[in-house]
Amino acid sequence: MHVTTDFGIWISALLTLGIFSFLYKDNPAYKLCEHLFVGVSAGYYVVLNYFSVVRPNLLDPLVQGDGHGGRDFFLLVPLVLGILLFSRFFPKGDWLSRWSIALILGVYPALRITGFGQGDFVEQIHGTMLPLWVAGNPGATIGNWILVVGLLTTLIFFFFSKEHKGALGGAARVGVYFLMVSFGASYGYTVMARISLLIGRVMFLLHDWLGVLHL
Amino acid sequence: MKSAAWVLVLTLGLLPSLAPAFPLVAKDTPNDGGARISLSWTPPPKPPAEWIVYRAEPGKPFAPVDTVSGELTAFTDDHAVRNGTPYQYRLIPLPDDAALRSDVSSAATAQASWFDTGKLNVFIVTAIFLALVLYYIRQAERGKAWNFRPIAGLTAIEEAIGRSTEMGKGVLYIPGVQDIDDIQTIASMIILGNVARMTAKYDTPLNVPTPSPAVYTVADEVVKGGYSDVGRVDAYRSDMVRYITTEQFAYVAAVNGIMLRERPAANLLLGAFFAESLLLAETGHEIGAIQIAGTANVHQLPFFVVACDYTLIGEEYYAASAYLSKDARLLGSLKASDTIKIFLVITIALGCLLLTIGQRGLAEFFATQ
Amino acid sequence: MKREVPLIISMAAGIFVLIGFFVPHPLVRTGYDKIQQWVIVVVAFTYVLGMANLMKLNLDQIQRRAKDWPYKIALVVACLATMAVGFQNGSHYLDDGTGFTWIYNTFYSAMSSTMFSLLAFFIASAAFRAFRVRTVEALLLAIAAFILMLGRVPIGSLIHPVLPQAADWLMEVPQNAAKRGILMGAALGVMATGFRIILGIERTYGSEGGS
Amino acid sequence: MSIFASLAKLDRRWIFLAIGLLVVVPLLTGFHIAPVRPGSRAQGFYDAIEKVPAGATVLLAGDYDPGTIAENYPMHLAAVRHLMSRNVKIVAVELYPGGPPLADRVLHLVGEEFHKREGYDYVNLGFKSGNEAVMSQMGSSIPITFPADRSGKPVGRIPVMKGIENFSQIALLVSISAGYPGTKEWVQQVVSRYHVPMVAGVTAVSAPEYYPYLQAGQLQGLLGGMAGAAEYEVLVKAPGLATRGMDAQSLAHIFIALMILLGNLAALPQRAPAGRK
Repeated sequence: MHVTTDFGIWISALLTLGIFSFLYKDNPAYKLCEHLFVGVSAGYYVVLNYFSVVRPNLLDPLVQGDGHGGRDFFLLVPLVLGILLFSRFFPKGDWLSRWSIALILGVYPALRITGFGQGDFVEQIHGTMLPLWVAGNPGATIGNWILVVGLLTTLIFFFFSKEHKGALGGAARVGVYFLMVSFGASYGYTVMARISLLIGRVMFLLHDWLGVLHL
Repeated sequence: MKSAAWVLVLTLGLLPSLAPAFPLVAKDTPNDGGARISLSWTPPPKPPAEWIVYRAEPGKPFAPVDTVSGELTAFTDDHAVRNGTPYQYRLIPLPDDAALRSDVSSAATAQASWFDTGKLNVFIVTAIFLALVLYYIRQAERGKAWNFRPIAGLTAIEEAIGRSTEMGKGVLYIPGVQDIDDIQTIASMIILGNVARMTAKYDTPLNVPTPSPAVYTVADEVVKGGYSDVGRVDAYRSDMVRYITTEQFAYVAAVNGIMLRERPAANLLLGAFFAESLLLAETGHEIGAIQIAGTANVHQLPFFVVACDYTLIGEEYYAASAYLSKDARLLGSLKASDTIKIFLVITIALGCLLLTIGQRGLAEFFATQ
Repeated sequence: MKREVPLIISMAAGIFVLIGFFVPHPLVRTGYDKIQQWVIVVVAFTYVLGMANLMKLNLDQIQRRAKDWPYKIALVVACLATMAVGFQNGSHYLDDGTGFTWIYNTFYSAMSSTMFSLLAFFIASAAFRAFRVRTVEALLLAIAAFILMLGRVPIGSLIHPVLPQAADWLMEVPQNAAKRGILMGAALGVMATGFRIILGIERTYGSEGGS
Repeated sequence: MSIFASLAKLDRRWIFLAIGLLVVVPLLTGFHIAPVRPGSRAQGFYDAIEKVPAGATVLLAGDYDPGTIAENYPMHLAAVRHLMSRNVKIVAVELYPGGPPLADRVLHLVGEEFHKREGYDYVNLGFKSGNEAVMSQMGSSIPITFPADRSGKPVGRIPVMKGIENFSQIALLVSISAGYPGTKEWVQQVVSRYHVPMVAGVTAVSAPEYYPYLQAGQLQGLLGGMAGAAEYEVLVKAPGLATRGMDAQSLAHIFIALMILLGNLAALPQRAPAGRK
């Protein structure tokens, strides 16, 4: 056992325990950690965005140019829009911040329409078009059938303009079963994820802090 | 190496080809913004270590533009290619070997495309769907109504509120943890309006803890509106909707506290939920409330399905808000999605059948890679 | 001005980006590229806005001596100190040994990873207290969850060699089918909503109704 | 019956204690259950990196923050180790604000191990705000989107960035992802559009959502959570943090499965005939 003498690790460990204390019950130590976390991350985001975006992508090309003498004066547009965002602190100028938000509200839906359309729709149609008979490979044949039937019945379950009765109802029922299996898979994977995060934290406490675990 | 290249430059145009060469194909690179030419070739059986790519424009000698690995069979030239100028190319092996030189390609001219034909399938599918959305929204605005199937979780809401009334207990409505700009939160506000009308009618206490000041403002308006819609403004109280905090876990702790203290008979968890879903559903289950949940966050659905009495799954949740709001935009979009799904089911089934009998055409149409 | 300008900005930006996907011609692409470069910068400003909002909210609460106000002081001080150290460090703020990196490791990293590890405890308790197999659906869910939980970790092959294979098959075939159904349905929803926003027929609470 | 009844009233803090012990004890005692066996999707991840020729450049997106360090960091580390051992050049970017220091740590750690030089063999371009817009803009120009590396050095003066214009020069996209923006957005904005092959190492929570991408060929390989990372560590023959955690992970899974069973048994007595659906 070799407990660390690193001041930073001691603080980290105490913060870790402070947050874990929430498991016993909500208490001041947890509340303090929570507030510190929010404060530090907000400050961190600002510094990071200044040095990673505002300076290289806005101020440098605007002030110094791109190294070949050319300054990109078009960048005045995002500079102004960026500053306008803060107009919401002034009741009368509030509406100006909508100009900046409007740019964001235009660009992202457009990127998503093509992104989802291509990656999550057209390409998925392609992926589901499978031969329903694979010669000499019954496993693949059955797999393809299940995949195709599973997808079609799931889509039918999400079909709203007709009541789920008769054949349609039967298909929707099968769709629900597929959905449940997929939720079970997600449940299993979520359990896995959460446990892993705890393992990571325990490794920190035992290895970095207390020095009782040798990795 | 450099001097060798220079010798080549000088001699290339002058020396006749001595050995049978292999063909080199040069073409404008399709579907790009111009300024690029694609070369392709079938290499000789024993390719050299490297190829030097030579290029010539009209009236000028060949000059090297790049050196590429001998294993390659294609190359895209983007070294200061000008649109509209015809270029000819030739590959010279390194080390030079007259037997391995390529033919001089025919001239190729780079140009910018106005449409990326590789994206045609995406364009067609997107355009059809978006046209359907517009069409059905227009129809809905003109008062066209469609029949939609009942959603069990939605019908159960009224039942749950009725039971709360019988038991003399309240209804807790949790609108998720996202801010008002999230579509799921907006959908939740629509449902909340209807819930408020019901609790007003039955005179059941309603409690709505909100995760952000903006959600608080909207939720309060919506609830007040619901109570006045059924003529029960007198029953509306300003503390029905409360702002708790924006911090995820602090919000959960507070809401769990409310559940344990006030023991509502019905818990409605409708909105965008993340890791807190299981914490809320667990406490709700613990106090024996009827729980109806709905979210489009798929990864949280398993926790709702096992701990709640009814769960609105993904699209069902959005559909619910469309049903309730009778909003033409939402109804129209829902109908458009349904219509495209019919096409989809037919197309996929057809594609599979065609593939099974060896026809690849339809499947390949949908390939994007 | 108040209503029309934002609508025009959204529509113009949206349509440019949408068309830019299909049209590689420089006449379209130049504008498309510029718009994307701008939005990257504007989004960076929203982080600063977030910080400013947080400061305002918390300073108000401190002033009003609202509930838990002493904690808000800690929050404000933490935020200001982090920024002060970061700007003091300059462009090498993230190098090893700087004060900013120390804050990142000691505070940000430690607390952020611990917050989510709490969920391991909660998921265990929820498994016991709120996982009820009352219907066929829940039974299917439970069976799939069991196969996955046991089949995806080394102990699975010890219990039975078929378990890992069953877990793999379950992931590849039935769960894949349903996930794809959800994926495609969600894609339709995103596309329809996006289209309504760009065309200005979506009422957004955040920008109009709410404030 | 009485056992079940008292079980139903169990204070959940006992369960908290149990799960805590189940994680701590196997780690402390070095208790070992069974070896890690790589699955087909981890193999796909491995094979895709094996296919990248030496000297080529990969884009390494480290889109996670300390919140999921236990899952993502081991796979990030193993992937960089694999890439550097094959003398592949690495251009790293992070679209999660919390990401850059973690990518730095991984690159420096492994870089020293394989005697790689920053700027010549690898570079960390750091964070950029804007999510999908950044990905999409990189398709037009990486140097315009990332004019400088994470400490402000212009990309024009970074040797490893020479000739890197857009995705055409990228042999493989390796996405280590915790959520949004991440693997899903890279697939949507980059893979189908620019035909870049891609592999992903993701948190277990999000992994099931990516199986449709695998089957459709948009992803060549997938590491799901710490278990996926452990499988990959075995493949690159460098067992590390993830492999070490698998015994505790196994025990905890068994415990949760037992909890579900017990919970339902405990609920049996109260299972009223009026079973609501």
